[in-house]
Amino acid sequence: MEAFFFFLLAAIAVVSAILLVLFRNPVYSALSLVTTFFCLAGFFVLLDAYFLAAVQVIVYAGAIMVLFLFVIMLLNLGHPDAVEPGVTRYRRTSVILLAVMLLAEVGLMGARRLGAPAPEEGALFTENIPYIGRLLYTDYLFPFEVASLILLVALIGVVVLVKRQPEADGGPSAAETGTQEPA
Amino acid sequence: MLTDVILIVLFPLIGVVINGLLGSRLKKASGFIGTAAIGLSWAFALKVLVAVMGGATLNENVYEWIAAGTFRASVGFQVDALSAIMITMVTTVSFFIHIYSFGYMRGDRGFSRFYTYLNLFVFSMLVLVLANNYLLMFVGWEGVGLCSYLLIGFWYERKSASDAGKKAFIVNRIGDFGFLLGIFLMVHTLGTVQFAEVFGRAPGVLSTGAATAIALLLFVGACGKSAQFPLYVWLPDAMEGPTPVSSLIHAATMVTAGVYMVARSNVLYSMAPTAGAVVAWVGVFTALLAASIALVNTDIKRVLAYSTVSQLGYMFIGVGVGAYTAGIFHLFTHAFFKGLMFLAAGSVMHAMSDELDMRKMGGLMGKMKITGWTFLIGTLAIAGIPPLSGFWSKDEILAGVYHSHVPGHTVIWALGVIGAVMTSFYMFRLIFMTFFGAPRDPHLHDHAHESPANMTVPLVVLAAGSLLAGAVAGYPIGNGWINHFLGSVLGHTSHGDGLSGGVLIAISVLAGVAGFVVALTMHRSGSLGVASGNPLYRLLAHKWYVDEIYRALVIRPIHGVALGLWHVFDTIVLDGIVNGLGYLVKGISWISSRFQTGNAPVYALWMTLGVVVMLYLVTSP
Amino acid sequence: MAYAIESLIKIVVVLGGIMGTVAYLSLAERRISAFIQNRLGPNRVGPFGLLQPMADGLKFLFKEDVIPRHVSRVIYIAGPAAVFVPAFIGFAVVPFGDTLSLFGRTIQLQVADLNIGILYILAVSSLAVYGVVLGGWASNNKYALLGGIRASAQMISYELSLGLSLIGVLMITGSLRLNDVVTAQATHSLFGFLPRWNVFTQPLAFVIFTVASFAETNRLPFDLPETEQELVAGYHAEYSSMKFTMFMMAEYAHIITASAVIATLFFGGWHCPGIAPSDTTLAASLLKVLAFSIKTGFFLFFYIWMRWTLPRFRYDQVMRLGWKMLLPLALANVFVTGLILTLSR
Amino acid sequence: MAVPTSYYVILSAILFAIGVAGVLTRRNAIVIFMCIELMLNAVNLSFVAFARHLGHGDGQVFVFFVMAVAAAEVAVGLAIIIALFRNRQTVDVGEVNLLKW
Repeated sequence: MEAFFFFLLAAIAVVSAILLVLFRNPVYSALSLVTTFFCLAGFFVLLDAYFLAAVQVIVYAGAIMVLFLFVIMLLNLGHPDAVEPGVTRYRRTSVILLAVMLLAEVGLMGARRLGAPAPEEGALFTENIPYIGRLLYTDYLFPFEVASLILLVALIGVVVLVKRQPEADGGPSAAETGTQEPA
Repeated sequence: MLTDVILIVLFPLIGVVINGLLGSRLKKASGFIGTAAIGLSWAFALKVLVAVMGGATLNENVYEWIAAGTFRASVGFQVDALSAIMITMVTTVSFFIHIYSFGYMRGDRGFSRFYTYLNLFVFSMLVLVLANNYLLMFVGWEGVGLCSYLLIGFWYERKSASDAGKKAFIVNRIGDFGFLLGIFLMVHTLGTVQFAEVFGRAPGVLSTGAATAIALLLFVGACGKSAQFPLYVWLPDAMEGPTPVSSLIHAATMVTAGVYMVARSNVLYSMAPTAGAVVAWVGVFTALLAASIALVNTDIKRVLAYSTVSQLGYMFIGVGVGAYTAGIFHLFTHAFFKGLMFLAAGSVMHAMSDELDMRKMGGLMGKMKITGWTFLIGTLAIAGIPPLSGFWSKDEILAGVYHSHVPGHTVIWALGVIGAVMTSFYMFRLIFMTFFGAPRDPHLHDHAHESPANMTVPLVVLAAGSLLAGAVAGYPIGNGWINHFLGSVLGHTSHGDGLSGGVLIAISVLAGVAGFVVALTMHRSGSLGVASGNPLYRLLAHKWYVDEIYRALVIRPIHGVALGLWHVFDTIVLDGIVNGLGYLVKGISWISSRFQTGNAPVYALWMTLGVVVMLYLVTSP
Repeated sequence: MAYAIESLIKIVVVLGGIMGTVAYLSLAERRISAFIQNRLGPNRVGPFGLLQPMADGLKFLFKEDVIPRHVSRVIYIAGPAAVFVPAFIGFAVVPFGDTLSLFGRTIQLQVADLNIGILYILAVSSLAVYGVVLGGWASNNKYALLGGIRASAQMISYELSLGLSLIGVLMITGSLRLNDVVTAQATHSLFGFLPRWNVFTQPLAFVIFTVASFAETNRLPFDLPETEQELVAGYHAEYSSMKFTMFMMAEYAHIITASAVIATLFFGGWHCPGIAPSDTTLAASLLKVLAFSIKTGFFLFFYIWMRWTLPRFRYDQVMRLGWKMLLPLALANVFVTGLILTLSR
Repeated sequence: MAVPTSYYVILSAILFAIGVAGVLTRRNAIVIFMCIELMLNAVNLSFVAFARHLGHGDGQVFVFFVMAVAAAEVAVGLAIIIALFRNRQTVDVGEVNLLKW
């Protein structure tokens, strides 16, 4: 059963990942990537990581990819005739070579001595979510806090980066950008 | 006890922080803060002294400072009779000098800066005497050196003052270098800098040669700090600083650090008789040299400065011949009477519109009764007239020398007595020229007046100390309270054969009286302070040409070598290397800039290539 | 095998129920709108117009399915499906009743009792935006594109508040399983007489969640992606026939799921005051289902009611409400809840 | 039948390599960015696979952190792309060579 779903999902994931690279239109690329993410969520379910599966869908499919689509549409990059020029042949060849070598190396290294997984018992499998929660708030409390800080910094950084400078005369610009505080 | 000790050290530091950070806002209040800090410190020092008199001691580490391998250096404090005497002396004298400075420095632009430095100095000095290891002691040692430099050059707008500061600093560095080498040698041979461990291990581990080497290197440091030949030249120049500074640092406390250090290291010096002899001989030579210069000098503060150098020589004689108690006793009494005399000299200067030349003074006794009388008490004390304090301590040193086993100890004793005559003479000369006789400069004399109370009260207090401290602590000679008190740390001085105690006392008293008589005679004949064409006089007036000799032997050659290095080594070799490296880097970067296309995908390609290569290296067995 | 059949039956029942509700919700909306506007509404097809939904459906089915030439065909066709599916599958984890004892079997009245039920609802609701965004983009029409962009920004903004408001409920329950949420609400009482529904313990979370779910369903006053007056019809401007119907049905299905979730999370789900949670007789079980249906029905009415009560926000007001009001309030709610839980421990 | 962990690792490697190839060949900054996300997810997959292999939760916690950081990274990255687009009217990384100076 697991093997069946594994190969099914793996096939979809790899094909959609390849399509992500091949599509000329970024909207199609984004959709391929969403498909890959769903497959990964499926893998997480197969691997008993239900919590991560849900978070994968919420964060990646529900937020990050929507953000990508938002930006693509905002900049109108998905227009059918906004296709990008291809790359030179020698560049493509070298990249493919590199990718294959990387794949071989990583795959070999990872697959070397890994047989069947450990028997599925213990807190990780029986009560996955409370277990992860406890880990986060005990052993990983500090990284957890740091992660929240990173998110805060990113939030502020994005606002600073994207916010247009108000016009010099300061007249209608504030209202235009919607940054005016409520009176 | 430990808390008390920490508080003693901490109060001046708090004063430094407050005055240093807020000084410009506090203005006059910084004086109160600085004085209050020292006052509190003084109170706790007295408390500790009482405790130590009750037999308490302390040797405790507060904080581990350096831990490297087996070597440990800590911030720790040691309190015994010796350090108790020292902190009492330091805090007492500095407390009264803080009060005195209140009047003396009034209106100075750097008022709060002055108190900051002064507090920093007291802090460093207390660290120096309370440290329980050589390294922390060195911290205090450098701290007082720094404060000395800052305070000598306090009026840095004056070139002479800043030059004198630099001179003091550089000369002290030579001594400090020796001190440091001594510490290094100690670490190398004994592996520790803790007093207790050093003195515990030294007799079993150190050979006489090693002990001598360490002791001599430490003495080099002592020479610098305590202004002994040949490193004494900075002290007379240090009189460029404000008079309270001269009194506190360059008479009473800092310059005695060397004596304290030698006394503290008495175990090492006892193991190295040669080093002890060197100390004693350097001491007596310095004592005579400085006294001889003082004979003819006409600057009131410089006479006192040479006198200080000379008296420090006496202390080194004491510690050199093994009479450690006597040396420290003299240090103790000297702090009172020399501090007093400097303050009185400051009072005189104050009255005479900062005039220092004694040839323009005279007849001030009528105008400045308190200053005059207290100065006279100081003079009697230093001249060794019984029962004033100087008599007891100096006599103990001379007795100690006479009874010691140092090679040529009788010669040292004789020279010491001659020095005592000279001391008495130049001090009475100073008194006569300043306070008695007819006013030589009527204009200045008319404006002279007694100083305010906050300057005269410290004078009176210190005069009382000069009057009584010796008799209280030193009677009977060789068997007084101080001998017992310090005996626990420094050992008891042995007495041998030869002239009996009474005869020795009589000789040293006679020496003092002789100097007085000569001075009085010359005063009567009016020949005091008059230059003579006598070659000996000229030699003395030029301070034995020591500064000139140093200039010719040390400064000129160094200057020449430096010039040569600049023109040859620096411009050709060093600049060549530096410029060559520059061209090399420039060339390499020109080559590597070819890879810098600015195209991010290309960078990514290279990066990936690197990752692939590294992974290959990792994965291939 | 029996489990599979049971699940299949439940799926068919639930799907059928939702489809039926969708059909009659469209009629209800028209009738209630008419009532609020003091007019009659459709009442000619069948008694009280009850056959009107059939007539509408038939009409849409037989209309010509126009696919404009300038669209991206694949995504244009996939759009309605992408919006249709999440609207329906969200209901899968909602317990619409307690257990039902039938033919000697105890049947859980819930399609899937996931242990991450709340997360599942959040995940599914976050996917609903894809259909809107893709449909808007694929139409290759400025108004449609603007509708899509607006939808994506609005969804992301309100999803945060939606999720954060649930944290308080989660903290009280201590479980992500919706059945546990309902059981926790059913088994205790407040002050002896109030059922311990989360609406009483988490009133702020309820308000935030309701407002955010209005935004998530693109209903007035948050129907910015399809504003008739500004964007013609927004993301579905280029759609017609059955594809348009699918957008409409998805919207209603979305409302139904949202109402059911609100009822479950904040109003005790199938819990009916007066019926002991442990009572599993057939009558009690059916009563519980009825209680759930009434609660959900009230929120369906509430959705339609609000449509005619509140004016539409301006777009910057939508963003400001989401980021500057709801989000801080939701965070404050989490903080206060945590504080109270810690203090009362 | 349980799937051996090595299958997951190899799948992860394949996805990662595809991501690398995408980063290197594409010139649209947004697509490059998406490929980076793919690489991150490939790594996440092996994290989770190893977590199960070792029967320990650390791997899953790491994935959680990766997701948090990835969210922050995407926000900042897209903001940069928007800023870039405003200044140069392009998101083609081949035309952006300011790094040269």
